[in-house]
Amino acid sequence: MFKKTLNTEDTLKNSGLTDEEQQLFSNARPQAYEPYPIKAVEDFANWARANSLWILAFGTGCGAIELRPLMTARFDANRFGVAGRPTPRQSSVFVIGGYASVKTLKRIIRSYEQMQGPKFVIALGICPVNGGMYFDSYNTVNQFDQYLPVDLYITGCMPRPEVLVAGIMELQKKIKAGECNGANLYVENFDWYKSNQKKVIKNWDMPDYNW
Amino acid sequence: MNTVDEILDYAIEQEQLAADFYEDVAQRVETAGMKKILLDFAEEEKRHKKILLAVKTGEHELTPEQEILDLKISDYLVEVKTSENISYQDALIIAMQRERAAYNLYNDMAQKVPDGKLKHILLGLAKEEAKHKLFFEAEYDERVLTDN
Amino acid sequence: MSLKDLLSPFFVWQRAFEKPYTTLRPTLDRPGAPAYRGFHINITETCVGCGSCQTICQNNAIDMVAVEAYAGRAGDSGLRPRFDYGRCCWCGLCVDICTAASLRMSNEYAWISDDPDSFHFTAGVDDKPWQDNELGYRRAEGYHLNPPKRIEMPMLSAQESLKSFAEVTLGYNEEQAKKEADRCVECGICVATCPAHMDVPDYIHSIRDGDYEKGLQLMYRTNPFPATCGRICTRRCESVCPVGILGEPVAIRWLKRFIVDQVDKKDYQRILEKPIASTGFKVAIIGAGPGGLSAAYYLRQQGHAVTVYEAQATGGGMLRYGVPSYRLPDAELDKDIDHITSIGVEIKYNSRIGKDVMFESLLENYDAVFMSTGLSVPSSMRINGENHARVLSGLQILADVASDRDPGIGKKVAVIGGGNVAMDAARVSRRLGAEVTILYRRRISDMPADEEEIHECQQEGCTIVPQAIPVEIIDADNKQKVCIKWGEAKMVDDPKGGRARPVLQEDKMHTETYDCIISAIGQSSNLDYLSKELQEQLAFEWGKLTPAEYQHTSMKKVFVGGDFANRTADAISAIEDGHHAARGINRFLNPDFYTALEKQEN
Amino acid sequence: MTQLTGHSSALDFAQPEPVDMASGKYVKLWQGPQHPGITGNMSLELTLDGDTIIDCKTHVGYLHRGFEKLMERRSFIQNFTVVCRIAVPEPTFNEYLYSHAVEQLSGIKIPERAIWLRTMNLELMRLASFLMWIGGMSGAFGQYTVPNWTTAYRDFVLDLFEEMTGARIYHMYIVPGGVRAGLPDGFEKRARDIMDGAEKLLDQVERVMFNNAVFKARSKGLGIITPDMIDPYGIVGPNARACGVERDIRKDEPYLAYDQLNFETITGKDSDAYERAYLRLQETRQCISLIRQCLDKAPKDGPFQADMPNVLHWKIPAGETYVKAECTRGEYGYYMVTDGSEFVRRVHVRGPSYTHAIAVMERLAVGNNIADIAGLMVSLHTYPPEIER
Repeated sequence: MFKKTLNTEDTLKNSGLTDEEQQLFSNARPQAYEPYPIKAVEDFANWARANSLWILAFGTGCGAIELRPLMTARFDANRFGVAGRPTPRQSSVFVIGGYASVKTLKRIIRSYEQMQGPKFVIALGICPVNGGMYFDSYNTVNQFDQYLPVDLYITGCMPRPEVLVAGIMELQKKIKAGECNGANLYVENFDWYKSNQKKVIKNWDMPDYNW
Repeated sequence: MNTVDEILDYAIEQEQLAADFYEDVAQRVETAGMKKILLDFAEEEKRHKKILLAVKTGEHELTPEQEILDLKISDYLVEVKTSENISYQDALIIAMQRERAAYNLYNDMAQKVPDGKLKHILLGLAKEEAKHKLFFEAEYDERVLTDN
Repeated sequence: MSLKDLLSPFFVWQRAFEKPYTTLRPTLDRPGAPAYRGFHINITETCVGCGSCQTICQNNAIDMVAVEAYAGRAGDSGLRPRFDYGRCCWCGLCVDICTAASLRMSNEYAWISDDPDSFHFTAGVDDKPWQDNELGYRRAEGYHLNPPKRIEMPMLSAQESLKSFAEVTLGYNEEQAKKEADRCVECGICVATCPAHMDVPDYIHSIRDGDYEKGLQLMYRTNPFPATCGRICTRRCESVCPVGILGEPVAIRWLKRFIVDQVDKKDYQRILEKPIASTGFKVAIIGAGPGGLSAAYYLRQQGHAVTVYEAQATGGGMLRYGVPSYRLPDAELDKDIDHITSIGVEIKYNSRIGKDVMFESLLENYDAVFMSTGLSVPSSMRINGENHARVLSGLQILADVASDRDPGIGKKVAVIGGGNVAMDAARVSRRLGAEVTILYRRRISDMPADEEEIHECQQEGCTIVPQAIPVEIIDADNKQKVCIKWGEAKMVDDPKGGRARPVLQEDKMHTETYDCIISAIGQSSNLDYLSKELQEQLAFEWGKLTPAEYQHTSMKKVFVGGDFANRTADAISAIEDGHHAARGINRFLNPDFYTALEKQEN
Repeated sequence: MTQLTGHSSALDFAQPEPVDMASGKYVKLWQGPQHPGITGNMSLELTLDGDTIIDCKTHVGYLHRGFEKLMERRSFIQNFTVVCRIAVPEPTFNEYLYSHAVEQLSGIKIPERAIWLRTMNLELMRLASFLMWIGGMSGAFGQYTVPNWTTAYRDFVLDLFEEMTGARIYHMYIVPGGVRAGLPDGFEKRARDIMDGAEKLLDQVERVMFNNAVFKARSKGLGIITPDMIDPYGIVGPNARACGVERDIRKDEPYLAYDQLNFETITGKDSDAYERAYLRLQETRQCISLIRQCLDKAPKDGPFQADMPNVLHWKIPAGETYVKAECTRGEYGYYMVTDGSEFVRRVHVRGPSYTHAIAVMERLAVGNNIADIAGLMVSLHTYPPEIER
């Protein structure tokens, strides 16, 4: 079995796991993304990132319904460098498709944490903004940015593919300008995010951070 | 009264007399509210006088061609005597009838003089009085004839 | 599996030569459909802030926020909807329910932001590009979420009603009342508009619940004349009811009447609040009209000893002597007055101030005096011949009929005026068997009388001659008859935007002979019971005065209210004056106690 | 390993033999919720022997929003905006059934024009839903051309919706009391054009998809539903019809204007993935015909909404009702109880996905290759948001 990797000083508790499972996961804290020291190189990297936005194929809510038209012939998002990927390890954009139920939120967090940095989150629809349709439901979270950093909100119910395209372009603009630092925000406010997450996810049987 | 200036002087004097009249009545009425209204009327006459003074110096043009609406309210009302306890309605009737009399005077005079500057001025004064009459008649229409 | 199965997939290549589906510039080329439900547009000028959109929004996406530009407008709550696009689901129910049809949707759908707190929008106030969008969702013609038409009031037919002085309106039955009550959107704009600030939405709610006793309690909090007001109120509430912007306003007055009709008079004592313990203060009230009795009721509720002085033989003032019984049956008025007396208000009838009792003695003997003597002197036309014996006043005729005296009007009468008194005089004359012509100097649409009354008046066979200016009354050959000369008027618009003015056309004069002419062009107050000094001291101006806060006059003990102390001169304003004066008198009599009480209430 | 052969095994609800996981012979694999081969947000817990599935458990709850509870605290008019969110790709059936239940309980009769507009709306929805489903089916077997065609073409149908109702996905058009608007100008012509195009497209799809050797090889014989499974498992809709069971609410208990429309129930012989897909293709064609009939027969004018009370305080007399309609996946039902107040006492939504995705899926998955699980799932046509509401 794997050896427990010990970080230098500040380590995660992974307290949701059994002793046996603790062996399976790292307890190292996530690290913020450091831009390249040379600005031109960083700019080039941002340009490249902006033009190859790979979306994690995880339809978390109703929003997924408009991703199909977006990715197929009519709106053909591939021409903007957008592609769907089956696994978090290959993806750079997480599209929160509307509401997140508590059970899904847990999977969203795991998937998000597994994504390689720099990574970006787009939230579709009204529900992640302020609860939307399910603001009084017992099983959905209302303000999504309490649990994960969101780089861009696209309001609508559902947001049409056209506005998704517009949103992707906006995201590209932001990435190129180097303004998308949601992932770093997550690292910086890690404890705050974790405590919020744990407030709603009662059966926290997963490592504190997956990578 | 053959010259323009004479006519204007007369008209100005008439306005002053009217103002004096209202002030005089105001002295005699019993209620403070009515006093205030009559003094307001006097102020209105003084304003008319100022306009005429401006006409005399040439700062203001009379407009005999202007069409002034005649509501013909005062024409059919009974005459009101000034007394100690006149009402607002009475005061308005007095004012309207005074203005109408003035209008008729200038108009009649204008009919008697040949065309020219003088006639122009007389007609202009008549119109000016018609305006004043309209002011009071409109007030009467608005305030007194509410249900009617 | 066949060869065909292997080859047919290659037919996809056929499509390579067809027009592609792809939209070239998706963000630019594809606006929403003409009826798309995008971001909201609100014509803030038309909006009255009724808040129906907020009520119907299932996501709490709409907040009514105060917008300064619209504060204090009549019939307008001063609030405007603010949309939260972190909640809105674009269902458009708000557009469908909007009473003023001011709310609509644009076909704009794009709003991208990195700040989740930024998705707020006060339509018509915040500057957004879709504000002037011509396209977008509108409520379809013929689509309603609230019935636009009110329930018809059952009424006597015109023929039937002419036969007697029986009440013309028959009142809703329970089903009709519930249906009508259902139309209320509970915005409360009526509450703000009602001079007495009656709690209209709540008592309408009590009708829906079938709890009429609660309805009566709610009404008595602000108005001790519900039976009366349920019949003859000038109902400014209905004129601002937002349901009336596109349809017909909720029949608030008839609903009020319905509640009163449901509760028997003998139950009043049980249902309504009783006066609190005696305070030992004595208040005198002059005039047992709506103003005086309203003050009496609320003062008595507070435990003061109240004595009302009334010159006539019965109470009610103008309600009894000015409103004919086919509009307000005496029994209904008595229902209100009897409850007021039943809680211990003492009314001294046939006691005219200035004659039977002196005003000065009231000042001496009572802790406070409330005056509400109304407008009882008919105005005069000031035209020649007006003093003719056959020129009668409308008020006099109504009073005669109310007291069962024959006014002696004859068979053919002319009524001059366009107010409610003129209409009443005309309809009373019709009931007395006369043929009635109404002469009014402006257009029918300018008449100050209630639209309903004008309509009913016409129904009952009165001829209304609009734009007719009486110029002279002439003796007729017969002493029992009288001639009136009147001229046709043409309406001239006021260049300053006021109402159009009638101008007499001297070439179009008519002379007609009548048995009598009823002049009903307005009335003024009779203040003979006050000495000149007192009138001066109270600052009466041509029979009217404007009281200070809490209906207080410049005299320490004296409060006023009713027609001679307000601009609107209707029953409901008088009632509020009375109620307000009662509050004022309470504060005046016992300042510490009542300010504390009010603080507690707020 | 259970083989589904014959009558007795189909009704055999016994738990499969427990497998000895510690032996190392078996692998437990979670497919989903984050997985491209899953229709929507749900997951399958698979036990594998090599690449053969020996046990399948469906896990749901990722999309639960508590609709039935949410509805209990919204007024009758507000609820119709909520219910359409229950089944994302097919919202209008919810709108219709909810409205229908409310109308039944409150005794509202909707006008003729509303009946036709509703029918047309539902058929358009069926068409859009099937078009997307065909894409999904094809995609699940690794072919990405057909999804590009049909999903894009579905968008044209959505354009029609946008014109007719004002929205693309959540139309909120069928409202208690009728519908919200008539048809816009020129709608009929555009609708007919799109129907013509759809017909042509379906011919092409049939050619390249259903005559595709790979598709045939993989889908034939996959997940066979036998007639004796129908009732015990509560299988409805095309899944049932594909094995010859003639069961279609539109025919059996006609609602709306279906008794005035000319169509036959389509049935298949043996319900495997291919047969079910082919049946749906034919039903898609039938849809087009029904929409055309609606366009022909729908009244052009007249009221489209019944007289309504003030919806702000709309109370409905106490009562209960069950209403149903045939959606693309079969019987969709609403059970509603009212207690005379302004709110509904209880609503239960019965979506066909529930049985199909849980009991049937768990049964059919066993014995199949792991690569076919996505195709099998799509062939059952299930919507996770509808399972859990």
